[in-house]
Parts: sequence; structure tokens; C-alpha cells
Amino acid sequence: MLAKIHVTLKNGVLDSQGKAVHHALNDLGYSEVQDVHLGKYMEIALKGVSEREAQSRVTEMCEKLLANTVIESYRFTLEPAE
Amino acid sequence: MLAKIHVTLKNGVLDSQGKAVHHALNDLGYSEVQDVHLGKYMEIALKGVSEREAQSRVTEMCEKLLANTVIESYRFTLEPAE
Amino acid sequence: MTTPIPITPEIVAEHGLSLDEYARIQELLDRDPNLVELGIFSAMWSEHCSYKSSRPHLKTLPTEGPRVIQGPGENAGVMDIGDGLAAVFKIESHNHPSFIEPYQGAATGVGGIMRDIFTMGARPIASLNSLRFGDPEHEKTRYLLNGVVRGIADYGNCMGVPMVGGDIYFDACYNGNILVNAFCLGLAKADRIFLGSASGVGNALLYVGSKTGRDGIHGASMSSAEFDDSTEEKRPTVQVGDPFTEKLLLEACLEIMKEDWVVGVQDMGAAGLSSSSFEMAERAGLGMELDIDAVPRREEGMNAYEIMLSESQERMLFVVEKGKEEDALAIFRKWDLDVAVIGRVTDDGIFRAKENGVEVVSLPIETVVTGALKCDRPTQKPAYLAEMGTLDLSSHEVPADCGDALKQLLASPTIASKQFVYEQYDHMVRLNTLVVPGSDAAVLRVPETNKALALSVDCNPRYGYLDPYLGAQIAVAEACRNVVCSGAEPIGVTNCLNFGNPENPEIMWQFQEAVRGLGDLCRFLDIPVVSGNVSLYNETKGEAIYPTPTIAVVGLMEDLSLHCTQGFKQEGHVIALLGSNLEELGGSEYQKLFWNECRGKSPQLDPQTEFDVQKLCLDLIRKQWVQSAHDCSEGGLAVALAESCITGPKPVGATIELSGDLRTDALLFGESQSRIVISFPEDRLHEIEALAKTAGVPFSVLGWVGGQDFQIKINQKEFINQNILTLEDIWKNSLSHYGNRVTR
Amino acid sequence: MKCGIVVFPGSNCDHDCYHILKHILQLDTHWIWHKDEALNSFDFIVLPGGFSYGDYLRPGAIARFSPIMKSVIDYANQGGRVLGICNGFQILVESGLLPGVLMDNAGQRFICKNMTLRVENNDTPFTSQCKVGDVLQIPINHGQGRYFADNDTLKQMAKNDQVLFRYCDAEGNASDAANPNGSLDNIAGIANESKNVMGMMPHPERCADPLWQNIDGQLIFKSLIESSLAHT
Ligand SMILES: Nc1ncnc2c1ncn2[C@@H]1O[C@H](COP(=O)(O)OP(=O)(O)O)[C@@H](O)[C@H]1O
Ligand SMILES: [Mg+2]
Repeated sequence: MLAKIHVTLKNGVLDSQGKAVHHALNDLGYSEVQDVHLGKYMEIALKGVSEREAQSRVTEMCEKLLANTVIESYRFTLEPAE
Repeated sequence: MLAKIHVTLKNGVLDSQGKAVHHALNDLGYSEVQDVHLGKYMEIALKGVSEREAQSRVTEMCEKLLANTVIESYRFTLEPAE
Repeated sequence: MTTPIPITPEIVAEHGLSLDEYARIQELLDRDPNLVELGIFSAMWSEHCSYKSSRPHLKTLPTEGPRVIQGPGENAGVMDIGDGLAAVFKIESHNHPSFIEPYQGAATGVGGIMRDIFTMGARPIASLNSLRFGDPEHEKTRYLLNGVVRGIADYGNCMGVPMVGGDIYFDACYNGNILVNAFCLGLAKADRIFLGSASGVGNALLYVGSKTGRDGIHGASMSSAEFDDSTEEKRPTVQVGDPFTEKLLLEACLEIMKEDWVVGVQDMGAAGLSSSSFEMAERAGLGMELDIDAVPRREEGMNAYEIMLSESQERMLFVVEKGKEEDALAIFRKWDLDVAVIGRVTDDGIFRAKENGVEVVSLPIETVVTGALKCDRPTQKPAYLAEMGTLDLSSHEVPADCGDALKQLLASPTIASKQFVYEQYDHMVRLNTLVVPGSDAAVLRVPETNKALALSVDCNPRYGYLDPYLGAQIAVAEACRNVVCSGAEPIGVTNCLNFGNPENPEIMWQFQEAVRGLGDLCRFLDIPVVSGNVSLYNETKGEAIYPTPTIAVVGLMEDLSLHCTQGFKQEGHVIALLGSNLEELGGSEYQKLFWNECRGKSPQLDPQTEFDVQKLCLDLIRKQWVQSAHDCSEGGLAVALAESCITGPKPVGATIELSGDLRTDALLFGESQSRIVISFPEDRLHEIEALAKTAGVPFSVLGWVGGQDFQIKINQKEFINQNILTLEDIWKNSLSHYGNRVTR
Repeated sequence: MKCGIVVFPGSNCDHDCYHILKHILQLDTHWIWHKDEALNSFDFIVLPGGFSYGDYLRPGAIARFSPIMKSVIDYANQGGRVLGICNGFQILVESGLLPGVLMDNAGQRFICKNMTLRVENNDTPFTSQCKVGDVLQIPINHGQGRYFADNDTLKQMAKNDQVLFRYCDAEGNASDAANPNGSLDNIAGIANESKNVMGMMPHPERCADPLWQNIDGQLIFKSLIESSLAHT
């Protein structure tokens, strides 16, 4: 099982890194850039668990460790491992 | 236009963060975790460009700024902005 | 096992070995090497590992003295500083990797030098970094500066070793080859120094640290090759650092080194497992057998070739007494490190490695370590010197507005404050930094004693370009002078010799001259060179860097309370100069900035004068007669004075009155050597003057500290009158404006 | 008086805290290893600065699950005094002992320099030796110290006087110009509701040894000592 997890900042939390990248892109001449948001992407390989178990286990991992739910939200998909 | 960009470490490049998170998850009792890789996820809103232009502009941005192509690879998709 | 790959001339060439060298390998072995063996030869005989071009010259350096516990030849030099303690230090380059990937290249450079220090049994207590970038306007410079600084910061900060100083120059000669030289200093008990020797037949070889991956394979031969357009393709060889693992490795090593069954240790730097195991065995005059399958690895399917040559970071090789394996494993596991027994010391002088039970390497150790063809490379005085050696000052006018010229100099990124850089470095951790970056030298207390150590690193490449012999001497003189200005006596030197392609006789001449200059002045000043590093092939498409013999000096202060800084302390203090002003503009920052050239004669250096000036300055500081001391370097007297005004407890003005018939610009901005600006309360004037006279040191009163204006008059005529806060703003913020700009 | 310093893998200001507590303030000071599970009876404990677990994922995120942290949380919930400095502060917010989060510095760069802080509340075990409005000089050293909390949390904190320090200029004005990292309302240090847990980004242990002129950092340790004496 392969979990693909996206962790992004919640609305209303200042994304200073995104802002910095936004400025940098504009300065480099990419004036079409209107907005930039930065987040994390994680891939976690799981072994010996059913999709259902994986669903609840990965949710737990996100809540506990992978995201700081004070400021971040997360979403993930599960795929069979290659 | 909304570009959704994933930047990940190339194969064979040491992923020290992934390693640390992997250990932490195992220590927390998630023994089903076999492997962890960490990357970046970015969303960039573009205005006034066609999909074709966006394709080449975002590629450029990735090459120049968003990814460190010595050790990272990137991929992205383009969607109409909501 | 697959059938062995026959070694073709192409394969030999890909390994950076000449056909002569390959013939020698065949002769020494009396057979063809296999591919793994060829890879080992390639790495071990690379310039980087074998010093084949430089060794004959390096042998001429003075390396002995009463304080020297360990000179060149080990991971780092070791000097006795009394109280049963030893200072362990070295400087090393990470130039090529940093140009390819500035962040990781610089980070792993810091990691590498720290390992060199703690493998000796020392706890690193301070670092320096010496950086050279291209023209600030060059399209890659800002990116490289930011990447390098961030890499150094992230690695050093995480390690908890304060980065207390350094130097940065910008010059177009580094456009295609930046320099990143990293220095580290550690403290050890003088009688607990560990060496990289694998003695004791039957003793166990322990691998510890990170797992081995495919990074940096061919790193050692890459850093010994010139760049060309195909450099891009070499990129996957870049190593990635993990400072967290290194921090654990540091603590674990220092813990295990308390045990008396640790026999030897060496870090896996360039050429990884190959160089560490061969060199350790060679130093002991013994053999070694190694089980490739036991080496912890990060990826599946790695073969013996990759494992022997990988330059994965944060790895060490330990030799521990037979029977103590379990104790050793326990300590490393406590620190969550990967560790394994991978081999044994044998008695036959042969290195053997087995993979899946089959012997894949069987090489005579001494042959590999010392058998590289000695290169007696030809030298020739460069043609450019004849052309560059003259400077016709009459064709250049003195600037109409010297105040404006001063402002431009203060804004030049080479002269401007490096606060933007050192603010990104933790320079305070471990609570030893008595003088933080921003003065001539950093001063560190030696924990649990009343002593302090002072550190400085220096090298002006333009002087080296105009005269490599003098350039190296001035680098030593200035680094020592910086240390003296902080109140310490220079006790030891380490050096990093950065040059172009040694196969070019003109480059080799530069190298030879620089080493001669370094040796001569160190002998004169009686300061031993205890460690160092050579980086050649700093050259892109035939464009070599200027000779850059970077010198770091360590100074000792018996009483830490007697340290001194460069800033003026109080209004009303008298400002004076030790040394004399000459008409020397060749190679100056002023010349470059206003006339866009680097030509003429380098400033001269009279070793005796230099020695006398330094000795007097040290006396004055120790007597506590002076409240500040600052050496004159880039930008000359006017810049040195302005810096002293700006860097005191509060910015303060000064009134300066000069006289004489020197060209105005030479007097204000010339870079004559052996000059120190001091300040002191007026009632000390006569004593100081008298002492200078006895010492035979030229002494002149320049003016007074006070007010908000920085004023310089020459022969009663005013040439500079600027508000000190304006100057401060320019000097303090220029580099951060530059570094933070995105577009050019 | 007995105090403990927790050593996480990657802590690097642990020795500095030890030096100040043991050698300068002469306390009975102990190391606490992160793999330990039990906590002895301490008058207070310190979570020091550094890069626990390399700051990987988020600073403090992994350290928060170290075996010892369960005991630290219990200890704090029973009223034990916990001081988190820099990375220690980050661990405290990650573990939920303190509200809010610490994000990347607004300027996206690591900053090591002296800062001035204004004391906002001296009615706590960590600040009793200060006066409200005092301007202390204490260095910062972090890449991720931008304090953030949502509005409700901020209101709650204001109501309980939980903000103990704000970045300010030499005159004590908590202005934008004096804010090094973009922290909300210039917040540099906070306490929990019951004031037995405090986190601060600046490093008081870096200005507590009289070898340097500035010993403002001693005020915080002395407050802790004083209040512990009163407590026992
Ligand atoms: N790369 C750097 N890292 C840290 N400190 C630096 C760096 N470059 C310069 N500095 C500091 O800035 C101050 C001035 O440096 P520099 O102009 O090279 O002095 P000098 O001319 O006396 O050698 C010194 O304290 C030096 O240590
Ligand atoms: Mg100097």
C-alpha cells in the first residue's frame, strides 16, 4: 500500500514561504503568478495492512505526527504498492 | 490556471527527513511503515496565460527556482482555476 | 559473479588515470587490476588523495615547534596549549562540490572538516569559513552566495559548533570556480589524541554512521578535474549532508573515545571506505580484510565498486581491540547510529575484500597509498606578470570627492560588513565566544581555564595574482595581525592552497612561489604549519582563479580578560597608527573599484617590520594601554578608521589630521601592510610613543574619537567629512541588500 | 534545589544550560536522557535549545514523542515547572503544553543576534525577578520562531496574561521594526494558563555568565529558583 499525503497550511495562516516564492517569481519576471502556496508531500509505503486499516492508520499518523493540525490540514490517497 | 507541483528527491539521494520520520513512525508503533519520502508540494495560481504558455512557463520556474534539479525532480499538472 | 569486465583504455581514461599511471599499476601488481581495484587506484591516486603535484613543495614548510603534538599527515594538526589541553585544527576546501550544488556542497564541507577534528578525539568548539565568489554582477553569484551561506548555516547550526568568523571576497576570477574553505578548531586532552592507525593484528574494523548510498561515487577524482561543459552531467555525484546524524556521531565518538580499547579512527572523506581503510592500514604497516556484505547500505543492489568508492557522508571507520566489539556496538546503538563490524586487521600488508564470499580486491596497501607517480611538475614564471607588473599612476586622477569614494568602498561587498552572513550562523553556542564576528579576530575562551584562543582566516587573492610569493606572506601576516589585534599571540597556522591546473607550468610556478612565501614567513615568525589542504584544478575552460593560499591562524591568550576589539570605545580617545603609509595601490580594492584593474606591484612586506609592529601591539594590549586595535586591510587607512568608528559600543565620529606628500588616494585607500590603528586615553600618549620608539616602530598620532562626523584632513585641507551614521548604514546594509535582492 | 535538563538527540544548548545552572547558579543539576521514562523529583526542568531530530518534519514534532515526554507532560500537568528555550519552546507547542505554533521566520533566514525584550507579566515563576516593562537584552538564535495562534487563542491568552515577553526596541516599543521574525504581536515568550510552563525563543542561558557584561538571562533562572524556594 502506498499512501500519498498532502499537508498544506489552513486558510488564514500566513504562508511566509509561499509569499517569498511568490515575490521571487514576480521579480524573476513571472508576472502571471498571482498566488503561491507551499506545502509538504509525503509518500509512505505500508506493508501487511488492508486498505481499510491503512485508511485509519494513516489518518492517525497525520493527526499525531505528520501534520500540525493547529495550522495544517492534510489529505491522502491510498494506492496499491507497485 | 492552477499549477500543482510536486518536487521530490531523485532516486538514490539521501532523504534524511524521510529517514527520521520513518524511525519516528516505527517508534510510535506503526510497524507497517516500510519507507517514507518527503517532498514539497506547491500550488501556483497563474493569470492571463494559456495552458500552453503555462506549461512552458511553469517548467521554467521549476528549473530556475522551485526545484534544485541537481538532487530533485519535479512534476506538475495544470488545472483551470476555480 | 558476472564475468570480469576487461579494462580498456577508455575505462582507464574515465577513471582519470593516465596511461603511464595505468602501466605503473600493471607493473606494481604484475597483473591487470579488476574494475574495483582500478576504481580504488583512481581515487587514491587522484590529486585530491595523493597530493602528487603538491607534496614535494609542501615538504619545505616548517612544521615543528615546542607546542606541536601532531603536524601535517593526520586528520588535523594538534598543538599543546598548556593545562593538559591541545588545540586541534585544520582547514579544508569544498570548492568543486559547492559550485555544482552550493547548499549541499558547502554543508558537507562543514561536516567533513568537523569530522576531521572529532576523529582526533577533540570536541569542535569553533569554525571559520573562507569564501570566494565571482563578480557580484555575475548572474550566478548571488545564488551561489545564498546557497553556500545557507548550507554552512544549516549544517553548522545543527551541529552546535559556533561559526565565529571567516572572510569573503568577490572577484571575477571566481566566476566559474567559487571557493569554499572550511576551518574547524577543537579541544582535546593533550594525552588523549586519536590517530588514524589500524594497529594490532586481529583487531576489529567497525563501520559507524550513516548507511552507504550511491552518492559521490567518483567525488575524489571529480574534485581533481577541471570543469568543462560536461560538468552538468557529473551532477549525480553530489553528496547530501545530514547534520543530525553527524551530531549523533560526534557525541557517540567522544563517548567511545573515553575507552582505552579504541585503537584508531578515521573519517570516510574523499574516496570513502577506500581511503580510510587503506590509509589506516598503511600507517600501521599492516594489512586488512573486509567483508563488503557487512557494510550497511541504503539501497539494494549496490556492488563492491560502489561501496568501496561511495562518498556518502557522516561515516567513520574505527579500529577497536579484539573482544571489545560488543561494547563498541552498544555505545553506537545508544546513539541510534548504523554500526557493523566489517573486517579485521591482518599482518600481511595486503588489503583484501570479499563480496558474497568471493575475493574482489587484493591489493598491496603501501603500493596503493604511496605508489602514485611522483609528479615533478615543470614551473614557469607566468607571462602576464611582465605585462601586469607596471602601474602608471599619472594616468589616473585622484577622485574629486574622496568622501564619495569612501562611501563606494564601504559599499563594496568585499569590504562591507559581513553581518548579513554571520547573523545566519550561530556564533554563540557553547558559551565560549568572547569576541563575536565583526572584529579582527574571534576570541574563544578555553573552558575551565583562564585562557582564550583567537582565530582569523585571510587571503587577498589580488596580491597573490601580482606576486604569489608576497601574496602568501601577506596572507600569513594579516591573519597573524588580526589575531594580535585581539590580544593573542599567534601559535599555529593551517592553510588551504587553492590554485588552478598544476599541469600548466605557470600555475605550478604560482603554487611553488606561494608555498615558498608561506614557508619563509612562518619560519621567520617562528609559527609552525600543522595542517592543511590543497585544492588544484580550480579552473574553467582555461580560466584559472587567482592564487588563493588561504591562511588560518590560531592565537593563544594566557589571560582572557586581556582581549581587545577593533571599535573605538570612547569620545576623546586619541587615535594613532603603528606602521607607515606607502604609495601602494597595486592590487587594492580601490584600484579595482575605480579603475577596474588589478595591476602593478602587490603591497610589499618587510617581515621584521611586521614582526615589530605585531609585537608592540601585543605589548600595548597586554599592558591595557590601548582600548582598541584594528589592522588596515582592504580599503586602507580610511576604511580601517571608519570601521573602528562604526564597530564600537556605539557609532562615533572621528577627526583625523594627516600630513605628508603621498598621493591622496594612496594615503587614504592604499593597502600598505604592517599597519594597525589603535586608540587610547590621552594620558597614555607619552608612554605609548616612548614604547614605540624603543621598539623601532613608526608611530603617528592621527586624531581624536568624537562627535557624529567622520572627518579627514590632509595637510590642513578637508578631504572627507561624512556623518558617521550615514557611513554605518552603507557599510552595514550593503551586503544584505545585495543578498536579499532577487533580480539583478 | 534540584533541576533537570532533558537531552534529546540533536539538543545542542544542553551543555550551556548545564553550565549556567550548575556552575554559575550552583544548583544540583541533572541530565535527563530522552529514552528515560521516569522523571525524578525536580524543582524544575529545562528543555534546551538545539535541533532535536534535526528539526526534521517540523521543529519539535518528533522530539515530542520521545519516551521522556510522557513524563514531562504528566509532570507539567501536576504543576511541575517546565522551561522550554528555543527548540524546547518548539517541543512544548508541538506537545500541546503551550498554545500556538512556531513557523518559519518571515525573512526566511536563520537569525543569531542580540534582541531586546519587554517583560509583559511578572506574576509568574519565570519572571518574578523582573518588572513589567523592563527591557531585557537576550540573544535569539533560530530559523523558525515566528509565533502564530488563531484569534480565539490569542484572546484567551490575553485574558490570562499568558504573554510574558515581546520583542521591542531599546525604548521598549514592540514595533514592527523590532520584530525579528514576524511573530504575531511581537510575541517572544508565553506561559500556559496556570503559568507553570513557559516557552521562549530567546536564549537566557547565553547571557547569564558574568564573564560577559550582560547577565539579563539570570533574571529568568533566578525567578525560577526564587519561586521554587517559595513553593517548597
Ligand atoms: N564568511 C564569514 N563568516 C563569518 N564571519 C565573517 C565572514 N566573513 C567575514 N566575517 C567576519 O567579519 C569581520 C571582518 O572580516 P574581514 O573584512 O575579512 O576582516 P579583515 O579585513 O580584518 O580580515 C571579521 O570578524 C570576520 O570574521
Ligand atoms: Mg583585520
